[in-house]
Amino acid sequence: GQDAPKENADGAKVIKVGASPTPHADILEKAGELLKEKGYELKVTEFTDYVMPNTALDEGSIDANYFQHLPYLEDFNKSHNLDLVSAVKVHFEPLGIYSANLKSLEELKDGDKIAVPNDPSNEARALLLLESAGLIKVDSEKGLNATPQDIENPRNFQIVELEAASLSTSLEDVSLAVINGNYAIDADLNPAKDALASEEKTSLAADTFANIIAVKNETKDSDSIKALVEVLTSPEMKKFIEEKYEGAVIPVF
Amino acid sequence: MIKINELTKIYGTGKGSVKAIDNISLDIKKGDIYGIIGLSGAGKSSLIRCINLLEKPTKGSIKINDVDIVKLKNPVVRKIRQKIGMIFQHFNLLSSRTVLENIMLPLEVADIPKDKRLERATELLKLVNLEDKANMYPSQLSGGQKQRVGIARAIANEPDILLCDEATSALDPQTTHSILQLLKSINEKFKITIVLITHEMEVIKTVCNEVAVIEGGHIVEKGRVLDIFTNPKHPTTQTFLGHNDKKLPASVLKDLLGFILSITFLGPSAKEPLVAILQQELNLSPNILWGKIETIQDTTVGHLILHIKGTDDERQKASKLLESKGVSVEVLKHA
Amino acid sequence: MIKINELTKIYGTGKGSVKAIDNISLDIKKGDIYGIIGLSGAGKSSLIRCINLLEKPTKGSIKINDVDIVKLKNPVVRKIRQKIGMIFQHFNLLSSRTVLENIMLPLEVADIPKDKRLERATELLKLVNLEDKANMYPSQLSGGQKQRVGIARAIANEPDILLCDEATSALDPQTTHSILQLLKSINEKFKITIVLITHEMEVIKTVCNEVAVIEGGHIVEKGRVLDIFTNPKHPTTQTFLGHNDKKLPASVLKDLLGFILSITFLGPSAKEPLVAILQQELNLSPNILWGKIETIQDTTVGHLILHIKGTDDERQKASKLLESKGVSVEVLKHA
Amino acid sequence: MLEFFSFIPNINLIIDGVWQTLYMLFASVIISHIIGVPLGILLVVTDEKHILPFPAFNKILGIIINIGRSIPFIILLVAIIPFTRWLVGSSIDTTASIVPLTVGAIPLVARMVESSLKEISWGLIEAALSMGASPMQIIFKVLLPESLPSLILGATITAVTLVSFSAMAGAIGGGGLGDIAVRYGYHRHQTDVMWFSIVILTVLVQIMQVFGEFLSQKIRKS
Amino acid sequence: MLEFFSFIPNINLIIDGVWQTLYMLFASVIISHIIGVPLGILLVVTDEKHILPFPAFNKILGIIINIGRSIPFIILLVAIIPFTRWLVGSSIDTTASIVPLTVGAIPLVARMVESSLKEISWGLIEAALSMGASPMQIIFKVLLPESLPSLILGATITAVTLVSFSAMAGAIGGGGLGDIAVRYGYHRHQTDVMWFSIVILTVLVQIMQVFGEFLSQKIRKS
Ligand SMILES: Nc1ncnc2c1ncn2[C@@H]1O[C@H](COP(=O)(O)OP(=O)(O)OP(=O)(O)O)[C@@H](O)[C@H]1O
Ligand SMILES: Nc1ncnc2c1ncn2[C@@H]1O[C@H](COP(=O)(O)OP(=O)(O)OP(=O)(O)O)[C@@H](O)[C@H]1O
Ligand SMILES: [Mg+2]
Ligand SMILES: [Mg+2]
Repeated sequence: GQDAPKENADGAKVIKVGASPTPHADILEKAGELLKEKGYELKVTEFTDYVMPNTALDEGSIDANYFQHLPYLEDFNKSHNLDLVSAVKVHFEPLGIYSANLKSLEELKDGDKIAVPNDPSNEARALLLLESAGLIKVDSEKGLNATPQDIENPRNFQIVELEAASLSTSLEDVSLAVINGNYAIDADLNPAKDALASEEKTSLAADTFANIIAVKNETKDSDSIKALVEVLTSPEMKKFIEEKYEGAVIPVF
Repeated sequence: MIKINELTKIYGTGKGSVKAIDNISLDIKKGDIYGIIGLSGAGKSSLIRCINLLEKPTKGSIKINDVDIVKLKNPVVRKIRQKIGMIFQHFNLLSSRTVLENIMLPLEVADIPKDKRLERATELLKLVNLEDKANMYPSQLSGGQKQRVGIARAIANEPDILLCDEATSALDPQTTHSILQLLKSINEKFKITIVLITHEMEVIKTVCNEVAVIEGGHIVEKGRVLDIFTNPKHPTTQTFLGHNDKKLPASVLKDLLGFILSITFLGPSAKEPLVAILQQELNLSPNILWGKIETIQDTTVGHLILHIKGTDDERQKASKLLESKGVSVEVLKHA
Repeated sequence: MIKINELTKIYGTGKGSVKAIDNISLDIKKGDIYGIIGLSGAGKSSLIRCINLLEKPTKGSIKINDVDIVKLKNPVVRKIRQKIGMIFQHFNLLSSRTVLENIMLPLEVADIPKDKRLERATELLKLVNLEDKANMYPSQLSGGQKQRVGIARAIANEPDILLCDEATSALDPQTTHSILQLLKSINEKFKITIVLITHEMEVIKTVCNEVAVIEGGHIVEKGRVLDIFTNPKHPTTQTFLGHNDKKLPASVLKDLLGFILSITFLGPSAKEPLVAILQQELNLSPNILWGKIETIQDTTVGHLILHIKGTDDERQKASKLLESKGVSVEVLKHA
Repeated sequence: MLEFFSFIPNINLIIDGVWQTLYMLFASVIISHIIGVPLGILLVVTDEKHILPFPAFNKILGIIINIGRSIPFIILLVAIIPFTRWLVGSSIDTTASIVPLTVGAIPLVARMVESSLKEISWGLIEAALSMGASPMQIIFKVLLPESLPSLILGATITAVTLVSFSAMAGAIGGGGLGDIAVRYGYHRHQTDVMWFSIVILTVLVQIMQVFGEFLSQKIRKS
Repeated sequence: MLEFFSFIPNINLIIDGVWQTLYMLFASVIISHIIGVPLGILLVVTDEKHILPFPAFNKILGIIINIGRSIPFIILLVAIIPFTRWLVGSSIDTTASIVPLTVGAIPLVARMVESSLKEISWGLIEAALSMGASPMQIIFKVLLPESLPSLILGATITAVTLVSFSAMAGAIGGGGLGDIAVRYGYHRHQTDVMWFSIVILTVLVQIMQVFGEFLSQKIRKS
């Protein structure tokens, strides 16, 4: 049953969404409360992987997913020959450059270690942020597919690729780390104060890298997706996100 | 029944190889109880293990009922093996099965129905006197009890051929005796052929009708048990049978005047009062220094070493008299 | 040396428990070669395994040189064990070590320096006739060869006590003989005490000076070998020694007129020409139906079954004559 | 009852996790053994010197098993998605994650079985051969029963290893305690949930271990 | 030489990966055995019925090992970061990832060793006991040499299992072929990189397996 959402025992229509654990699943949990009032039950499946949610969406195991930004989705569509589309842009997690030892980027020495997230949806962004801070140069052809293989690195920084969630724990072992806002909070860093540099909240980046609700092209106009979108972009949600994440996660609606 | 022809078995290759069997030919007839004796390491186990192909011969043929089993394909070999029981030198009981279940294994292999299996195994347990251990595991048995389980297992499927590798070595004389009687009776009743390795000459004497002596992978002597035991030709056989053992202890030989004869007699002459005859006819008083009169294969066989106080002349007379009665005489000491 | 007092060993608990040793007391003196015989499952292995505490006694004490080892702490037990060699019924050789290395193991355990170890092990290999197998692994040996390695290993560290659980059961008579001579010579040279389980009466006769007969966990008879062998009291011992075996085959007994005597003589009377005397003094012509004259512990012992054609009167005279010579007489058949 | 545990964070989450873990483990341990044990047996018996020599097959089987052992679990997870979907109708959720867990465990089981069977004394196999037993009979009457205590210890090791694999099943929404520990502890830094999950996992592992050892001991007769 | 392989994507990346994998495996297999083998031995010998009975210690050790086996690897990775940093001065990179790999493998090694040692015939231990051998002597002269063929097969299984664990070490920058296969191949859809890495991994596993089996066979004398 790919089209009509199934109903649960109470007669409520079920919407199944796949998401990364944080902040996505946490945001959806709040949205679930709001959707209940509309007669929907939101079932969240958490994925710790970046391929499965799209695969599962395409095969119809879930109705929507929430973990990626649009460039990643488009690339995925191309390489897997799928037709997934964005239903709405929900939030943006500004990446920040943090350091345990340095007070500013000027203190950085040649050959120092810089840690970046190793997942495809964050790594290129992190490299681009480092580029905008003037530390490296990213091969423009690679763009959002860039990896440390595709950079000019005149100061011979050692680029260390770590899982996004372990970046904050390993901060002491590197000179700089590029960390997602939400993970930074968890590690008692304040994105507003502690970041040596970060993606601008209003920049193009915020628009480009906003995390989206992805759905199948043919279901994007269904009632349940519409309801989901409506709830996620409601004022209550905006308030919730702003209060909970204190600027580490920014609503973009 | 079993015709072994120019069999050779070599373990390993190259420098470290051991020729355990060297060009052995052997003919075992249906219903024989064939004894194999030899020094430790002579190749007895290797030979017997070739007969059911547990060891692949390096050369030669083994014909059972005129079929060369060395050339047979596996499924056929399996059918043949079901009718060859084997008692192993080291028992090889399954530790995961009880005594009863171990005995039932060959019956399961041969697809005997369950109730028959149980019946037969219980019967065999009684035969080897282990009813009370039916539900114990091998690790809870004494050495001899394990061996008896191995024996029961080997004869469970009423084999046509039974291979015994020191089947009674861990058994006391009484148990050995009852097992041998058992083997003999199934041999007579079902005409099964038994090949039997043993170190106990008593065993050969009691049950075998043929015997082969192996040394260094060769057969050095073979033939009917009575012939071999009364008249061993090869030095190894002689030592085996203790014929060179008749050296008497110094304490006994001390101060012996006169001459010493070793006499061997069998069958009819055993019924004559030889010592008394010497007294009667030559007025000699023989003293028996060592003696053994026994029954091999239902024939009485005697060996005596006689010490006689007398002259060389009397010795010659005595020898002649004894030989005239069909007794063979050897002079161990002249007067 | 070894004083076993009211020893009991029970395997398992509750319903399935087996009382393998039941209140056994035994006194083994320094320099003894103490034989233990008994039916399969009698408790022999259990008893011998208690002596070096491989089996923890359920009750009772075992004093070695007046120290109750049952109560000792582990490190002390270890020191004592280093001086107790053991030959196992199932060899228990380490498969990862060559023959030579297996023999060196107890020397390593006792921290003997390397060159001494090698020297001693090589020497022992020669004694058990396995020089050519020094660098082979146990899996490449025949049964008897394994047993010989086990024997060499047990005596490697020059123990004060040697426990042998069927040490020669897998050996041919010749090898057995040479091993027994070896045991006897180290017993004499180093005054070591040997406890020896065996099923072969020959072994007891050749080397033991004391013997105990076990049945169902009890000692039913014990004493000097010569006494027990010439005059066994308990029925089990008698069957063991074949004293009840003298039933003669029907083929021999057929048509025998006259009477049959079973006579036993030892020591001095063995030097007298008994049969000749019967002829001489009573004019009887005895025929030897079964006979065995052997040397136990350097004493000549004879058993003869005599068939004499004569009257009951003559029988009585013959018995009297023989008894006057110190011979014990039993009448198997009256005239 | 549940109220008593209410001091514990997200008690319902964890109760679900326990069931998911048990379900995944139970199913994958059983199925992987149903397939892995025969493969392990084949690995042993088709050896040149064993009862069913077939060296070419033996080599190829060994290589296939090695390939199975070489593929990182997460890749396996995804690579077999079409198969998973065909088999259970979906590629996500607890039931779906049983498929990759099982596939991943099969080569491990095969190797564990191989190592157990190789310890059986050859004399016992010879005894069966001498009775004319077929390879099948030897497998079922000698190899398996004689190595059972060791096989059970091996299965215990495999089962516990699957506990840690199952934590990775989170990648496809498998759930279970390991996944909960990872998502809450590692991703959300909620260490209380994490440690509580791990404690329960430990209890589970402990039970499996004690049970496995007990069983192995119980049937070991030598 | 390298030119020859230039058709292969990111050849330098993969060459680095090979070295990283070899380095991680080599170090973690060796260190985890240095610690895990003694633990496995202790697990066996301190059993009630063994040569150094100490049941309380035995139980506690078993529980500790079970805890080690219960913690999902990714959590272990992060949980022991302070320890890793103290030990090797950093919590990231290939060297650092050896620490969690080793810690994760130790309990597995202990269980594998336990299962091998339990297969030794008690008669052999009795033979050594009868010579007055101390527990240490029994361990080094009987238990270890007699179980060596089985221990080596077990070590091979452990090593191959570490290959799949090492793929997860990517989380802390461990690198290696598994991580490359996952991040480049799988996450970034460079299937050529993925399959090429897996092929090399398979070759590696195959070499380890063949070598392990060869060694085990070679020293097995029974
Ligand atoms: N571990 C055990 N568990 C239970 N019963 C046992 C165990 N070991 C031995 N027994 C039993 O104890 C009795 C005595 O065994 P033991 O091994 O001492 O006999 P044995 O005299 O050496 O016999 P054999 O001459 O056959 O070797 C036997 O009935 C045997 O079944
Ligand atoms: N697997 C093997 N590898 C190498 N040599 C072997 C192997 N098996 C047996 N041998 C050797 O072959 C010879 C004959 O061994 P076999 O077992 O046939 O002797 P046996 O006559 O049965 O001796 P025993 O009476 O001691 O059992 C011995 O020298 C032995 O060392
Ligand atoms: Mg033999
Ligand atoms: Mg015994």
